[in-house]
Amino acid sequence: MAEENPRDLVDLTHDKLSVDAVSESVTCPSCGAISIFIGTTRNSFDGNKVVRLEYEAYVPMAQSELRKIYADIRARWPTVRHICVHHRLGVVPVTEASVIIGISSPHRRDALEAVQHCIDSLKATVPIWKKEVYEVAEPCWKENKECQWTEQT
Amino acid sequence: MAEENPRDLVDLTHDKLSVDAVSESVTCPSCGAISIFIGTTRNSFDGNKVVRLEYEAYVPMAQSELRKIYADIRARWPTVRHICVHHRLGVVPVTEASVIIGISSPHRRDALEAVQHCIDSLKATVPIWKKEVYEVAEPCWKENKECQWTEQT
Amino acid sequence: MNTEVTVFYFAKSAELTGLKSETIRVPSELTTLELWQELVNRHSRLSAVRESVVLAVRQEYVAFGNQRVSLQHGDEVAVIPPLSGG
Amino acid sequence: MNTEVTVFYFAKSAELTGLKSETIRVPSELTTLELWQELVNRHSRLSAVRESVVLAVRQEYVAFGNQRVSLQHGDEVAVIPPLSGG
Repeated sequence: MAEENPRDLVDLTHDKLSVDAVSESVTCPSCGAISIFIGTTRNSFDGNKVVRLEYEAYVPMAQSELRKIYADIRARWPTVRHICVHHRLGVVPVTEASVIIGISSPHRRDALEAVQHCIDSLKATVPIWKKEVYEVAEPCWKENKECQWTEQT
Repeated sequence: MAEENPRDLVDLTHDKLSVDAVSESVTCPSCGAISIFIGTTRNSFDGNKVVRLEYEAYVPMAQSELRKIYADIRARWPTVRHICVHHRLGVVPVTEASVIIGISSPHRRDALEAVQHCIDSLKATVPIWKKEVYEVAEPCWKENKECQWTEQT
Repeated sequence: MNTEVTVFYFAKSAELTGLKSETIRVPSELTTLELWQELVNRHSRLSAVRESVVLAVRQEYVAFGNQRVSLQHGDEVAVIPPLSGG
Repeated sequence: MNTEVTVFYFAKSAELTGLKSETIRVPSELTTLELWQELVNRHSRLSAVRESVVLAVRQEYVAFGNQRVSLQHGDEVAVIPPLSGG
């Protein structure tokens, strides 16, 4: 039965992301809870109007770092069933999703906590970069505060 | 601008729920995060195979109790932007969603915490009931452990 | 003085009374415990769930006890078994 | 002994070098700090980000320091600026 095997799903794609697709990919008959996190593009930063974001990734390493996070989640929340991360690359217009994380579990606490841990870890260790392009100011490579080697921390 | 007004959305419906619809209803250009919780129908309980769930609600009171929860969320997490709860009524087949909660905020911590609080509160105070219908055993009215007046606690 | 209210029954309490709702006449001033007794007088099987239900009056929860409620014509009363939404 | 590795540059470091990737010959045994110096020798502008990047060797993070790495033909090396995924 498909239900027996936990799924570890990763997709790094230039296509528009779909919440329904992530939700369906982690649905399972023995789970009562799905928790989903969606990161979207904001329209301003420090008063500068953001026109779009541009994402790039070190794709094979991003995939392997995500799988390390999944292994960590399964060690911390053993009842977690399916895990799925879709991350968009290239240009992401304002209000569209850059990342969608979906996790299912029999009871809700595990899925809720695991999703929070997953986005925190993704920001700290997965080699993906975002350039914010403003209406007026110079484009800027962003730095996650969760990343251990930024100068800003 | 629509963005200026926080939206407090409630839908109690006999129709199949849509994650995309909830996600879109809470999307806003000034928010970087949307957190979503989906409660789905499990296929078994204590070894009994579940065929379907049946939900009923005291609809107007359920709506007003949800709005009390929204007010509480806005007091605790003032940056929360839009809040949406869709709860299905009537028959819900296995693996389909009985409830979808979506909350947006500029930064993710608020949306993530608020969603968790919302589902905890919903289970404790919103007048909705679920009957589990089993393949063999007698149907059973469920009781949320979060509810203060169940005999089971 | 009596008044007419609409009583809603949900979940287990609807199964016990065989009713989703009914309109009844009750004293317009009474305690919540007396209000419950009015309902049990009509539907003795309700007494089985006394320990696991609360009432709602005008869509607000009220606990059983000596707390007095004033009822007006057309008010909603509801029997609320343990919740299981979500 | 030298060996041939592929170096990937991302984000700010790609802007500074003007390259997404290149294949270069480097000593097959060296410290991560010496490896960084090999890259700066080719692209002096990289020195501007010394304090805010780490390296990856064979898709695993390595910190700058006296830690030795053994490189084999075709290995991947990457310059990793502060992350901003999510």
